[in-house]
Amino acid sequence: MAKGTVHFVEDRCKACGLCIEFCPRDVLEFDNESINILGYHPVVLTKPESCTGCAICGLMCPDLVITVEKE
Amino acid sequence: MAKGTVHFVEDRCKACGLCIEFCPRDVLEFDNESINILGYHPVVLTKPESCTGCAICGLMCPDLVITVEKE
Amino acid sequence: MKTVFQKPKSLQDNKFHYCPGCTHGIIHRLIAECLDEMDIREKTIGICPVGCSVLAYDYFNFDTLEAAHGRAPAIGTAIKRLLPDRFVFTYQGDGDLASIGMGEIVHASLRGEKITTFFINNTLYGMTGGQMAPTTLLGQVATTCPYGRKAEWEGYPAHMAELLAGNEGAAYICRTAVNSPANVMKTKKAIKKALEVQQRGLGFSMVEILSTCPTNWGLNPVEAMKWMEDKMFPTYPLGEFKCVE
Amino acid sequence: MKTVFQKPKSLQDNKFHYCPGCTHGIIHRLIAECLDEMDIREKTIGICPVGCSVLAYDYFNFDTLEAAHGRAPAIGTAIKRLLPDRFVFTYQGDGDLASIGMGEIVHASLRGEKITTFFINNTLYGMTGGQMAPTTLLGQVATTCPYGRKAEWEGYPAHMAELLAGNEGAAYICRTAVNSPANVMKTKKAIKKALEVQQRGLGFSMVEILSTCPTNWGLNPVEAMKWMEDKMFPTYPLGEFKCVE
Amino acid sequence: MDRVLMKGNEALAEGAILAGCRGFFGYPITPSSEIAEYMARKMPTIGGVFVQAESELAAINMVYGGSSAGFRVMTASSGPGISLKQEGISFLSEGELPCVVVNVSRGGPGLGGIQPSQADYFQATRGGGHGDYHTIVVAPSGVQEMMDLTMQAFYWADYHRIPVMIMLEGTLGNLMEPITVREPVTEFVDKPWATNGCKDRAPNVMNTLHLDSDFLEKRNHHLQAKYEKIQQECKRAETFMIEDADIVIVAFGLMGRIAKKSVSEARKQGVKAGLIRPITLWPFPDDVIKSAAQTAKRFLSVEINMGQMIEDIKLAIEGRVPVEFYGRIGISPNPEEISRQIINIAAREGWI
Amino acid sequence: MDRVLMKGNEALAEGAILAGCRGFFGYPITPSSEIAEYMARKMPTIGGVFVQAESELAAINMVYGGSSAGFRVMTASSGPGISLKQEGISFLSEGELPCVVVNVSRGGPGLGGIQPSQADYFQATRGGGHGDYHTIVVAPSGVQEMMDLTMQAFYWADYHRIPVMIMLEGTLGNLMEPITVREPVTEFVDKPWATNGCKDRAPNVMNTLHLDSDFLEKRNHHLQAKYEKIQQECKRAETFMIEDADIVIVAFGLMGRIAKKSVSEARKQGVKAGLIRPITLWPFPDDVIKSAAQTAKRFLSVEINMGQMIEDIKLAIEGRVPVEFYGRIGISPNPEEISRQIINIAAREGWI
Amino acid sequence: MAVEQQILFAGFGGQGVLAMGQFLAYAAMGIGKEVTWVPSYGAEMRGGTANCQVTISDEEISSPLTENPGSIVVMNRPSLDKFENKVKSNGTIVINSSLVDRVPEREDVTVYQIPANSIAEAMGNVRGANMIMLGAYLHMTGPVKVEEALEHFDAIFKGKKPAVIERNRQAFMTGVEWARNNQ
Amino acid sequence: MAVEQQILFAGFGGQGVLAMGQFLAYAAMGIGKEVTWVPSYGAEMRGGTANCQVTISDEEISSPLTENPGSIVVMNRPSLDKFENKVKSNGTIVINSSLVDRVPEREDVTVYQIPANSIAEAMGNVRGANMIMLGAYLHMTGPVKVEEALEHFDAIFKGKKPAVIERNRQAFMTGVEWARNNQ
Ligand SMILES: Cc1ncc(C[n+]2csc(CCOP(=O)(O)OP(=O)(O)O)c2C)c(N)n1
Ligand SMILES: Cc1ncc(C[n+]2csc(CCOP(=O)(O)OP(=O)(O)O)c2C)c(N)n1
Ligand code: SF4
Ligand code: SF4
Ligand code: SF4
Ligand code: SF4
Ligand code: SF4
Ligand code: SF4
Ligand SMILES: [Mg+2]
Ligand SMILES: [Mg+2]
Repeated sequence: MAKGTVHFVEDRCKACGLCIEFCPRDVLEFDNESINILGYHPVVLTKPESCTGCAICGLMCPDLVITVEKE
Repeated sequence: MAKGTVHFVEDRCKACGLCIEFCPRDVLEFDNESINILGYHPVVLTKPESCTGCAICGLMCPDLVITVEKE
Repeated sequence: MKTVFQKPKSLQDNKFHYCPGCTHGIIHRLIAECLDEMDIREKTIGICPVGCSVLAYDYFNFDTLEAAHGRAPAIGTAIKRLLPDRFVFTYQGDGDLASIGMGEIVHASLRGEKITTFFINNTLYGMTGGQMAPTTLLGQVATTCPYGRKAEWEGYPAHMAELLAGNEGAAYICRTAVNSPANVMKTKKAIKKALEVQQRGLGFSMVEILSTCPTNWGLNPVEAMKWMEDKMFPTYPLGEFKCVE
Repeated sequence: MKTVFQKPKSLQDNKFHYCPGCTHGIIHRLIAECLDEMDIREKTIGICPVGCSVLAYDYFNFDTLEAAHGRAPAIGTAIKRLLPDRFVFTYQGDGDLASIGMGEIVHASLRGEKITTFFINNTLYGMTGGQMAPTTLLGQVATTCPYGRKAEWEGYPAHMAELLAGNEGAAYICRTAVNSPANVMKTKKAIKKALEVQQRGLGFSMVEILSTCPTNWGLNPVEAMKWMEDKMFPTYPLGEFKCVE
Repeated sequence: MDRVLMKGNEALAEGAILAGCRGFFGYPITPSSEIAEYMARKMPTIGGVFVQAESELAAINMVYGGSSAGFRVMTASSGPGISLKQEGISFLSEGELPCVVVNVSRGGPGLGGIQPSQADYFQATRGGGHGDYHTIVVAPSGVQEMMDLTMQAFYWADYHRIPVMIMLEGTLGNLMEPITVREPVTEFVDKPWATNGCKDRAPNVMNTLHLDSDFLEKRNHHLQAKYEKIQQECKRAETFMIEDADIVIVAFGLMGRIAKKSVSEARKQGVKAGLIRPITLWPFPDDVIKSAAQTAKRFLSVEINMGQMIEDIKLAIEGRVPVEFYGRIGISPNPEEISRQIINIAAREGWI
Repeated sequence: MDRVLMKGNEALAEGAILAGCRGFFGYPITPSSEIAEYMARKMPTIGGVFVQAESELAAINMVYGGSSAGFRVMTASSGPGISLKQEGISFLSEGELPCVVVNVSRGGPGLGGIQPSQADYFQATRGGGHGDYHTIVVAPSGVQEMMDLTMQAFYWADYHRIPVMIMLEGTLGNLMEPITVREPVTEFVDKPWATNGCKDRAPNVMNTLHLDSDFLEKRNHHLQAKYEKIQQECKRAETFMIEDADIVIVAFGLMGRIAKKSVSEARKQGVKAGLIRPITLWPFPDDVIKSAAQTAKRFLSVEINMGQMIEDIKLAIEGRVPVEFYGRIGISPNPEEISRQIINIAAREGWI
Repeated sequence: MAVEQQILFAGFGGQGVLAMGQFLAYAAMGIGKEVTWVPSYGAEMRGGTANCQVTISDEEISSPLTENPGSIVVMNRPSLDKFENKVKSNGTIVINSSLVDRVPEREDVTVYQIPANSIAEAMGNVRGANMIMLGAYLHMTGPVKVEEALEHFDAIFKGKKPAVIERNRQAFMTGVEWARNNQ
Repeated sequence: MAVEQQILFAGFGGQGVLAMGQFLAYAAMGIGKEVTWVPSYGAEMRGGTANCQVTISDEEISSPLTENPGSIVVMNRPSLDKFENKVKSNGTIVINSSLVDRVPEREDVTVYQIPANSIAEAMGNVRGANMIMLGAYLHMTGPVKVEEALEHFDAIFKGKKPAVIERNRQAFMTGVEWARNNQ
């Protein structure tokens, strides 16, 4: 299985949850600990080892928060 | 064959010729002798005996010049 | 002898201002005959367009309004909604309905307004002197397409009956012509049917009627009838496009 | 590691003002990606509507105009005619395109203007606070149909893709959605195809894109995606309605 | 009567319903949409008609139809939408069709913004449409007036057979304050001219086409005579402390009300200030202005625009007293801002 | 130069082409349609674009697009059609988009008639659309001016980034007289702001939405400053025998030219009459009026409407001299009619 | 003030009345005069009456309109009825006597009667009545001489087919001829 | 002149700032005062800041707007930054200290700090921060007394579900309670 990773422009995340919903590997979650500049709990990658770099999160993110890298 | 006749409000006739064109009995013609108030040669019934009262002339007259009677 | 053909009551006794052989006159009469036969003259409100038939209020013998160019369906909408037991029709040319009034007619049909539209398609703007209309045929010359209408430049003819028939709110959509006695009779039937659709509250109804403009076509009235058949019928086939029962 | 997904060049680096989960953002990105891939950013002129995407000029990274409500196709017509080698697109909501702008879009398609329209159908007026649009579903509640849209009162939903596909000037007409990764990919393909149709000068092209408005639907963004599939798809089937080759 | 806390836009809509308005035709636009939304909720419950038109053009023409059918009808819009209605308003004027058109103004020109504005004064008072016509224009300054002037507007519309425009800043539409809700109107003007079916009478025609120039001229003289009558009868203004005023502020709408406070403030500071608040913008209350000009030393027109009503003030004053202008755009000036302005003038002129 | 017999409307259209107009977008309406028809014939032969728009709204928005793309563009209409363009004109004004809008006026209000009219004066000079804006308005009085002022209009439009309206009575559009055809314009103002593709530069944006009130206010001040500059630079008027005039006629357009004959006639009868013919209606040549008011005893505004320009005259004169009005509707008064009017006034005032 | 002549042509729409005025305007320009031509439309859109005014002068023309033309050329009865009283004292009325079944009542004007339609029918060019009228009118009293007008004939009809120009010239000359013989 | 109080409520859109002002307006009307409530929208269409001004008086209110309110109730930091300097001398600033991480710099005003969000989270009603704030504010310095406001509570929420009214009342009372204990 391919290996990938995702980066977030944290302060742009509006916590819509679409990336979480559509990630096939269930590796994303809201970070309930932090609040970003917009007042939301931004998304973080919780299981970096499982991310395949499929880019579906980026595809579904309406706010260009996510950059995806792949090996 | 049914017998009919037609009456014209002569001064309304614009000599468009549609009644003449569509009369199945060819009994209508322009009256080249007279000029009506609008400056046209109005239509007249030339062969009253052949008119069947089919009312096609009336149907096709755009200017409500014609009244048709039938026996 | 008994009178088998005469002026209907729903028309006033005024001379039409139309050019010789212009079939606006035939269509006025057919509408009036239908209203007489349905005995609804006193319950009818007609909305006249801006176009050669702008003076139709001088001819119809019932309540009428003169609309701003293209807006008759909006006016009709309000009247019918406020007076649902009246008969409301719009009488519109192709410039009026298919060009400036496109939004209003599409929306009246989408909303299923219980009004009837008589759409007089003579392929150009008669009143203003023969400019191109959305319905001008490809190749046809008009003052604003002096080199003949080319799809590349001026686009394609609008098929209003087909276009509106696709809208769910449209209950009856039909295209007829007034180029022959048979077609005039068919047009009358369609007019009657459209008004009955309104009476039964089924939705929006429209009869598109192919009509002549001898003056701006540069033809005499008899030639114009032939031209309609030869040139217009291929682009604008006659028939019912929608008939909700 | 190589970057497989990032912001396209045809977008500026500005935060969108859209509500959380609003799919206007996805669509902006898809358009930008296609322009990047076709390498036509510098030859593109985008026309933004009045609607939630009124500020799209702050996001697109190429020449843009802000149109009066509904008039983008008229503006696009002039630009494309005067600059035939440029790419011109309009980006329009359902209020903008299907209500006030009905005349302009129908005529742009009739004339076969070689422009591309991205039509964002979210079933209501997002920007002004959730009023009914011509595309509001039957039964759906909006602030101006507070009792739910009834065909009897508010008429039937407008099917713009179907309506325009009937016009000869329309070369490519397609309806897609952005409710799932697969549909987002399909939407991107359709956008690309529409731009290629423009490139080849085939005529008018439009992609109707079903989009969410979580805010005015009163749903969270994930629910909104489901609602689109459950409620909108039956009324607005996806697919290509016209594809001239 | 019990007082009810109401928003301006709601009070206006409710006032229309109380006045017997049974047809509302509108197209949403901020900051006017609340009026349509109110009507969408209410009309179906009282047997009235609400139609969301496909455009402002369709809406104003629905008003044309509804009014011609004999009903009290209304539309509401703002800025660009009001511009789109200009053809229709010209038609309604010549058709002498009573109706009420609401302009909840926003900042312009162009798409502008949704901020409070009075920049449509010229459009409203000079007729933004083609031809010689006027509509009555009223400018409420508070929520009670939103209701009361709306009811008055419907009366004037029917009585004079004229479109009446209600013009207000967006802020006033959103303003809440307690008001007394009025009794529904029960007496209406007859409309024998209505095109509602010609049973038992000759057909009625609603027409604005006059190809004969003599007749066109006659029609225009007829309209003009009506406009003169209205100018006799309908001018309205509120005045405040103008009797001994050195400086008279002229301001309308919510702006006028705000300026009242500025006048009080200026008085406290020893400046003899006064206020004229035109309630009708057309006909413009030039009589009040004229008579104030006999004693005042200076006028100050305060508007949320670049200076429009000032022309009417000048036309009324005919050069007898200088008229100055203070204007903001996209914002209602605060009372403090205006009183500063008044005091500055007073200081400059050596009155204090 | 050879003289050519030309119709006013044709001279205007040809003038536009000579000025480099390469886009015409219009919708037919009497009495303006000839301009569109001329363009439909000519544009394809010179690589220009003619589009018969589906409506006046579409046409003015095509003008918006074409102008924003950097081209000299034009539209023409009349009465109801001009009203429909008001939203677009407001947008063009705020977008500072150069263009020419022709109003071949007809009688109103409503559908009115196709007779000559000047009843759209207020609409043209006060902005019939929403918001604070002005367009330059020029009023030619003969066929040569139809060509020349059209060329001037295109220049001003580009130079000041402003829509320019050409307003004329229908009669003038149909008037034929010999004129000298001008040379084509070869120098053009740069348009770095054009939205024509961002190759080798940052993207351009053509926008009129300003949600931030501070910025909206700034924009309005910017426009206002421009309008003041134009008022400095662009006022134009023809004067005729005003130096010693007791009575000064003010009339514009073909009407102004007709009035010239009336003035000559009145002089023959011993009345010291003079004429001011405003060539620009906005900016209004108030300077000429003001200075004439220092010597004249009376002004007479002659208009084909119910009295509109008279307000501008009064605003210029500020009450120093009485201003009277003579107006007709739907007809250009004959010179004899006006000279009778002048002589009556002179007799009444005891000058003869 | 320079000599200024104002002529009104009036008739039914379709009688070529506007063209008569334009012809005269072209001819006047051809001989270096200042000239204006201005049509006026009746209330009706079609049918109805049509008329135009031509002003010819040696100097700049201020008003192309007048209430009282020096001459009127009337092609039908309603035009005579409408304009007879407008003609200036000592002016001229030229009448198409084929369609006008009365003579003017005015005694202070010169009247010419030309049976234009009869002549036209006789020469087999029914649509040529206006050119016949014009030829006769110019010969009898016109502000432009026949020879001068003929010099500019081709220019006036520029763009028209040669056959059309020829037909018009013949009609025009027939009018001139008739006037020569009947004056 | 009668005593006129002007209060500005400000915060993020979504914090229920407009509702706070409306509540106060209803309550003030309930006790027979003249009152106006006027919202002001920021440049942004959504998100952004929201604020409203309430004016309460014994007499007719001329201006519902003011540059210098007597009190401000600020629900977030940007609002404090924006309005701190606008408050009248000797005025009052009421701060939602949960979201405002600084104290006012002004020395000529009375400051109240209420950790409204923390209290709300503690009581398990995160959306109740505005009512908590209002309760505390009224208790401490409000132009309408808590008891008077409570009398009109049902009227103010007319049309809302009983559960909603109850939830609001609880939050309001929690705010009052907190103020009692912390003053
Ligand atoms: C707003 C507006 N635009 C344009 C016109 C000018 N106008 C009058 S009739 C007409 C077109 C008429 O054509 P059509 O509707 O086809 O009717 P027809 O004369 O052919 O019967 C136009 C453009 C107008 N009166 N109003
Ligand atoms: C002429 C005019 N009418 C109305 C408006 C107000 N308005 C702004 S956006 C909008 C509708 C937007 O809805 P839609 O096009 O569906 O876009 P969305 O916000 O849903 O993306 C309206 C009616 C306007 N700005 N101009
Ligand atoms: S790249 Fe794929 S697997 Fe990785 S987080 Fe995004 S959606 Fe999940
Ligand atoms: S899709 Fe984007 S905005 Fe939405 S939660 Fe994920 S990262 Fe945040
Ligand atoms: S009734 Fe029939 S037969 Fe008689 S004239 Fe008419 S068409 Fe001919
Ligand atoms: S159809 Fe009518 S108008 Fe035409 S020629 Fe016959 S009678 Fe005359
Ligand atoms: S112009 Fe054409 S449509 Fe109009 S009346 Fe004449 S023939 Fe009929
Ligand atoms: S209102 Fe709807 S369409 Fe507009 S940004 Fe919010 S979610 Fe998107
Ligand atoms: Mg037509
Ligand atoms: Mg939408």
